[in-house]
Amino acid sequence: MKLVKPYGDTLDDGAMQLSFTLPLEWSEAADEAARALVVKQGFTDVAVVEGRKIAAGFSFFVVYARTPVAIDVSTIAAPRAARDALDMDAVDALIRTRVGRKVRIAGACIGTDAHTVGIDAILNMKGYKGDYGLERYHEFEVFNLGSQIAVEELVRFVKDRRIDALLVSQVVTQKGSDIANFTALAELLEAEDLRDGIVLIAGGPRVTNLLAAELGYDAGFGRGTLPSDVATFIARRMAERVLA
Amino acid sequence: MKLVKPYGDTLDDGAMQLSFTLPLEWSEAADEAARALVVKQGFTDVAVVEGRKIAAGFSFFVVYARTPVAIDVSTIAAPRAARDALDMDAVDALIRTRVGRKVRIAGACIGTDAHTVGIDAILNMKGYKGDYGLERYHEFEVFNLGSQIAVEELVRFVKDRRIDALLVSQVVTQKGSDIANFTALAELLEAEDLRDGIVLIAGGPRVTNLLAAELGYDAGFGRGTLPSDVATFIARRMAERVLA
Amino acid sequence: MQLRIDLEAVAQARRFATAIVDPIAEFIAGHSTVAVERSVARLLGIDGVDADGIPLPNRVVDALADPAGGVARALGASIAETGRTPQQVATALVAGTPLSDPAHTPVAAIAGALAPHVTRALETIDARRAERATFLRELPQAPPPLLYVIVASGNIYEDRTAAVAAAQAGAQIIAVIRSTAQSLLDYVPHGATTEGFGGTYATQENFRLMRAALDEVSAQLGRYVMLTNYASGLCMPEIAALAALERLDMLLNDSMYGILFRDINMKRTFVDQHFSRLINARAGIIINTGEDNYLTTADAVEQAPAVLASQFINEAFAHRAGMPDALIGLGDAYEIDPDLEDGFLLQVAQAQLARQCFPAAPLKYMPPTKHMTGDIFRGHLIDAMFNLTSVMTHQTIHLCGMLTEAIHTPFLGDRALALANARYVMGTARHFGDEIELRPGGKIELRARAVLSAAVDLLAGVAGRGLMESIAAKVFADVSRSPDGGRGFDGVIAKSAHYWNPFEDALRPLTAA
Amino acid sequence: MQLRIDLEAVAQARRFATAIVDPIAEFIAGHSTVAVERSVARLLGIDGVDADGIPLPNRVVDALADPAGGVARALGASIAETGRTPQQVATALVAGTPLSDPAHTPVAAIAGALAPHVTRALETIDARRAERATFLRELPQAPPPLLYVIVASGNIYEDRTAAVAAAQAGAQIIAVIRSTAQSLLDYVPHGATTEGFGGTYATQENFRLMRAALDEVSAQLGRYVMLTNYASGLCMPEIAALAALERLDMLLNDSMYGILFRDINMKRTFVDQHFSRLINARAGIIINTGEDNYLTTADAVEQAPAVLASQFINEAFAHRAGMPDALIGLGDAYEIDPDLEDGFLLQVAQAQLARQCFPAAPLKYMPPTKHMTGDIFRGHLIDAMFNLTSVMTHQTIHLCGMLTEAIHTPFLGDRALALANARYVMGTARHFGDEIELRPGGKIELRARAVLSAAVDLLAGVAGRGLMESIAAKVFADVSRSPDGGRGFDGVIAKSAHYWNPFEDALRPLTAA
Ligand code: B12
Ligand code: B12
Ligand SMILES: Cc1ncc(COP(=O)(O)O)c(C=O)c1O
Ligand SMILES: Cc1ncc(COP(=O)(O)O)c(C=O)c1O
Repeated sequence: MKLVKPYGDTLDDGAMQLSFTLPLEWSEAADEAARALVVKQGFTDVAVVEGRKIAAGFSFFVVYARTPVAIDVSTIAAPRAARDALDMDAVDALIRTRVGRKVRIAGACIGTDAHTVGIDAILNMKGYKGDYGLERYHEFEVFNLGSQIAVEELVRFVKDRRIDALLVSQVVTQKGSDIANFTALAELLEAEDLRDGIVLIAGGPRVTNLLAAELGYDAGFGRGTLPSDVATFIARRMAERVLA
Repeated sequence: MKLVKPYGDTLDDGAMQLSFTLPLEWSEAADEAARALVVKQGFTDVAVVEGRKIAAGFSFFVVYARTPVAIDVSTIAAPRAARDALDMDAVDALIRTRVGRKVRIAGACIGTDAHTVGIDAILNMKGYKGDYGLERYHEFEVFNLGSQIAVEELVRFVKDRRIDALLVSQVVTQKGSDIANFTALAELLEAEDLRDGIVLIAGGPRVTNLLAAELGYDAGFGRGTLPSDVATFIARRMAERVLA
Repeated sequence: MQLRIDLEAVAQARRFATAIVDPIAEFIAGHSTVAVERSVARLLGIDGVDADGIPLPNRVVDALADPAGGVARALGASIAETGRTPQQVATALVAGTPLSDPAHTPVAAIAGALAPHVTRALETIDARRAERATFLRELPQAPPPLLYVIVASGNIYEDRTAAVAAAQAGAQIIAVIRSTAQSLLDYVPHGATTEGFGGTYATQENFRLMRAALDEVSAQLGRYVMLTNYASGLCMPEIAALAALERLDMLLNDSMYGILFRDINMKRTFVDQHFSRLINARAGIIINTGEDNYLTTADAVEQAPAVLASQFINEAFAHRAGMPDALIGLGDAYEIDPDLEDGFLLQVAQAQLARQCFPAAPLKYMPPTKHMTGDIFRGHLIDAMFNLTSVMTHQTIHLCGMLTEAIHTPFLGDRALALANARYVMGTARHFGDEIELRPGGKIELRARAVLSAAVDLLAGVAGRGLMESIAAKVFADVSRSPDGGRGFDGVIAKSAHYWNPFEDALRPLTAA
Repeated sequence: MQLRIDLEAVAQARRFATAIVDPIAEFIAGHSTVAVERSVARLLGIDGVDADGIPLPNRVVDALADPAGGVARALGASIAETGRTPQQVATALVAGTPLSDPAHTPVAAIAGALAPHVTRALETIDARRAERATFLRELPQAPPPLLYVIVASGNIYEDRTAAVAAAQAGAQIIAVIRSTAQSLLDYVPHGATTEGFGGTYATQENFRLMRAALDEVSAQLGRYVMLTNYASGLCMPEIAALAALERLDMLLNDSMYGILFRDINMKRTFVDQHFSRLINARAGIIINTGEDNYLTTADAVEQAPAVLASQFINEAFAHRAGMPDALIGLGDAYEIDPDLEDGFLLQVAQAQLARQCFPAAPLKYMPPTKHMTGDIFRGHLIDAMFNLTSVMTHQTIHLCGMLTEAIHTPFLGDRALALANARYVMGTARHFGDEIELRPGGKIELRARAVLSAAVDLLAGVAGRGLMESIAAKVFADVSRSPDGGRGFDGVIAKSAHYWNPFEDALRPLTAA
């Protein structure tokens, strides 16, 4: 067991910063309401260091407080999908020797999401932050379907083109739309009996590998992902499949 | 009953921002630990929007989340000490007509605190933000004792000089030193039987009127106090005393 | 602060832009679109929806036997024949009475029947414009950069709360961001709306609700708060018409954005943008062009010449629609990688270059978005450097960056922080730009010159090849669009010889700049 | 960027400062203090505390029969007589053996007995200086502004964690803030300490622990991380001696701060500051003067001439102690009200003026503190404008402002954000200052000229009236101090004819600049 608490300037002091708006006209009573709220949330040493009117009927607060809550980090497992990335040649070599044919990859922004920059960064030749995209790999055949792709259309594509690895992106997260779309895709693949045949990967700024696992994906890639992270994951997973 | 929750972009959405450091090397697991911590604090929709290494063994996080906690603001009473401030002439007139003699005021930074700017802003002729200080009032006789005044010394001064209103400042709050000093002063005044004879006022950036009341003070003045707020309070309180 | 740039290069860029626009103007003159016709219907007073929720302007235009003649003729004929108002004609149509065939009505009778409705439309627009002028005189705005924030809750009533709060916190312009889906709808939704996705539908009623709320808060604050929305997408001119009727003050409106970033057919877009701008010119509505979009999808350092070139093209198109410089809010954005050493210098160069190339234009400056991350503290700083650049280079329309840009559509508190950021930086450094000179031959000046010269080259190339051909050849934003591809192409109408549009006549004609 | 200022006025200011310092230098030459004598004892190797925790240097100096002759003579005599080391002499003293009476020992014997200890002290100091030079060559610092942050937990071990983390986050200088109480103690506490109030005691062992930790992280990072503390208060020269022995790289050290802001006697301070600077000069320690203090208690716009005048006085005093410009870190701070329109312009003017008046000095620039509030978001922005001013005007020693300045001594995370702020702003605007010129006759230039001319007037007045008399007359910081009042006056020693201090001789002499 390894208990961890937030660190201000001393181990386990539990110091945290909060900010929020209350729909109240500013007054000392509003400051006090802000304090009471944070106390009620279980914090101690609550200091409302800023409280001010930002509009008629709205006040903004900055609070520092200490939390008694600790987390046992020994129970937290969040294996990264991106591990020990291989370089492009090594990925290609792995596929050549262990898979023995080109890997067919499809990528898309699903639902109404039109944010293609992220998935393009992974797929396009040019890549991201000096790391080449999957299109540049010799052993990948990449289909970038672009944005606002309905899951039905995508599943049809997977079937028709015998896709090995399916990469989907969700950037808009408002009202849980990302979760809804990811789930719809996973369910439809399952229903069409395609799920086991493919490497299914989710990506986007709010995606974590853990979340992806919960949604039934093989991996999830979040903020700052490099194409080679994804390429490595696909190559290794494909190699395992061939073995199995 | 009037329940109030933090407001992001919709009434009662409970949206709050948090930031904190964990004594953990950054990894996806550290992000997950941050998330778990905030979940354990009772928040929902926890999004770790930033997590990064800031030093070996330390990671910094920014989190947005929603709180289910609401505060019943109808139960929050925090009357301000500063209310309907009178101008200098009105204060002087009130004292002349209702008290009939000059009010004797002493002010000091107590304990080891050497932050005199705040109390000077209230007392010095020049004042604060264009509002004249108490020394400028005709009906106040002001003794500014300066900084790092021991409570014993101050109590002696109150007794010797027959002080009517005692104004004390605490700016340093580290390790609760402000509370300790305020309390020590109130207790000593009580012990010396001087408490009831004076208007006792606390001030400083972390002071609230509510806190002052809890500590047994007549009033507390915090951030942004103007001298006229304090002058008005003293004049009214002195006038009431004379009546009683 | 002044860049020493080659004024001849600027003049050349302008000449190339004119040369680019000339052949398109010819095309525009010969065409209309379903959206243009619906705009005419709306201006003539047709409003409301049928039982299926289809707007009556759509019903009327869809019912035209001869679209090539224009909706005005058909309506004029119906009015002349029945004595109905245009709205009654539309209602009757829905009830089963077809439009009259204009071929059977003398041209003069058609014109005569329509004249009072045309006059009323123009009078309303002019009255709105006069109202605005009165407001601006009596409730003068704080000087530019004008602080502009967005509201985007999806619910017009929540948006109203947010907009009023923002105005009280210092906002001078409120933009109601549209629901994602709207730009590709070939009709304008109706009524007050409370559901939307990442934004709120643009409807005439929503415009009215918001304008009323802002008029109230303007009076309260003693300064006029402007309202803006999007005349973009498949309903470009219709939205312009509604905005003119409801006294919006600005509109997002670009001559190529829809083509490049929404895959809307280019012919459709060119015709639509022209008619929308004719209306904007009359209504005194400032357009905001969308050059910032070049920078969010590609590298901002590389795209700088494309931004400038697009500004010249937008200007040329706007001039064709009779817009004076004072209504042409050309776009730019602060999107250079914050980690690039001396990136701020490049931003200053670009912003000042735009300022000098378009001295009379109310430049629109967009905040950092692409490089914003979940680190709100850093984001707030990037916004501060943007605010500084804006005040230094005298930008006019200043979109306040949000520290939560990478996280969610703005919270009420985020907007307050963003406005406080702008107010602080622009106050403490109010006249800084006027107190400095740029080092002759220094990094900033050389950058500006390089961008200008690359933009001239780009424009020269486009002028030579033709704008439609250049777009097909991926010259802009690295996307290729074909002249007859994309959304809304089937709504393009080749005008017949007796095509008639009374507003086209009444508004400024399409003459070479 | 260059201000056109009157170079003759600058020269005049410097002449007045010399004239101000001249009579004080005479006074200094004739006096020592208990702190100076304890420093001599420490340099000669006396360390440790007695059973009551009183430092041995204090025991020895307090035991002097003839303080006016200096501690060196007494020690030399004791060594010559007993063959003991200085430390053994001190230990023996505590055990009951009094110091020898130097009157009984020939001067040459005294000098001879002490010589090896003096030499060893100087060799140690020189070795530390050489070590620093090697480090700086092998682990070069990132270019200035050098990012400086404070640690202040009260516990040297927590401070060490914080310092290492800060270095990894980009800090180039670490300051261990002293416990509040320390500056008024007339001794230097001993050993590693874990309790302190708003800061951590300055002790030789704490210096050593921190230096070792920073040497380790310097090697890890490939860049030398500097360490600083306070040679201020009643133990000014002693701290300088310890810092020289433990390779601190900088010291807060001002010729008037203690007088004005800590009510320390002025004669004591003048003598102490001189000896501390003799040591600093030899040790290659950069001093940081405290002009920022004028700005935290009074209005920063009004106090600007006082800051500049004090910089000239500090410079003159430092020159008297043989310090080269490269070691004179003159102070200033970014304390103008953030709500003042064009306040940023005034800050730029002041910072650039200092840069031009003291071109070779490693200027120390302090962050906004007074106007910081609990609004951390706004505070972060004010810090950003400060960071920008610093990089534009080529400040050298840059104290990073904390967004939580108004709230608590810095958290580990606050420091990381502050460093990230500085790195971002100074990167994106790295060469901005070099790429602009200030408008001739503009607001910035006029402000700088006005400040310079007011500073010259102020200095002229002080030169005419005398420094001690001026301080008594409230010329500085609006406080009045009398020449024989204040703390530590009883520790001032008028030297007798046979006063001897081998370090005074070995270090640079007090000659007119
Ligand atoms: C650029 C941008 C746009 C561009 C998109 C252009 C394009 N072709 O993609 C335009 C201007 C069109 C746009 C429009 C809109 N946008 Co937008 N946009 C952004 C912005 C500024 C940057 C996104 C980006 O490109 N990031 C850079 C890339 C490289 O990062 P990334 O996507 O995270 O990708 C990385 C990883 O996540 C990962 N990854 C991502 N996907 C995948 C997939 C796989 C398989 C893998 C392995 C990895 C992976 O790898 C990438 C590289 O490391 C963000 C704000 C921000 N700073 O994040 C808002 C933002 C995403 N947009 C937003 C909104 C609301 C909209 C609109 C709905 C607004 C409106 N009403 O008009 C529209 C609608 C678009 C739609 N239908 O989806 C909101 C979303 C709010 C939310 N949390 O839900 C944001 C956060 C802005 C805001 N604060 O309001 N937008
Ligand atoms: C100026 C300053 C100093 C100056 C003080 C000069 C002086 N003569 O006062 C100097 C440089 C000497 C100084 C030293 C130190 N300081 Co200091 N200082 C500040 C600073 C920057 C501003 C305080 C200030 O003047 N505010 C302006 C005044 C007008 O505001 P105010 O005090 O809140 O007063 C208003 C109200 O509160 C109210 N009020 C206040 N008192 C009273 C009393 C009455 C009766 C009434 C009615 C009203 C009232 O009215 C005033 C007007 O509206 C703050 C940071 C900050 N921005 O707040 C740190 C700060 C207060 N200092 C701090 C520290 C730690 C120190 C030191 C201990 C550091 C060190 N180790 O050396 C020393 C020790 C001083 C000591 N013994 O107390 C910390 C305190 C941390 C904490 N929460 O405990 C702060 C917050 C900085 C930090 N983040 O580390 N400091
Ligand atoms: C000119 C223009 N129109 C419209 C939009 C908004 O996009 P949409 O097409 O979804 O309405 C933008 C986006 O920034 C724009 O610049
Ligand atoms: C020169 C100098 N010495 C010392 C200090 C610190 O104060 P103290 O006297 O409490 O050590 C400062 C404060 O800023 C200073 O500028």
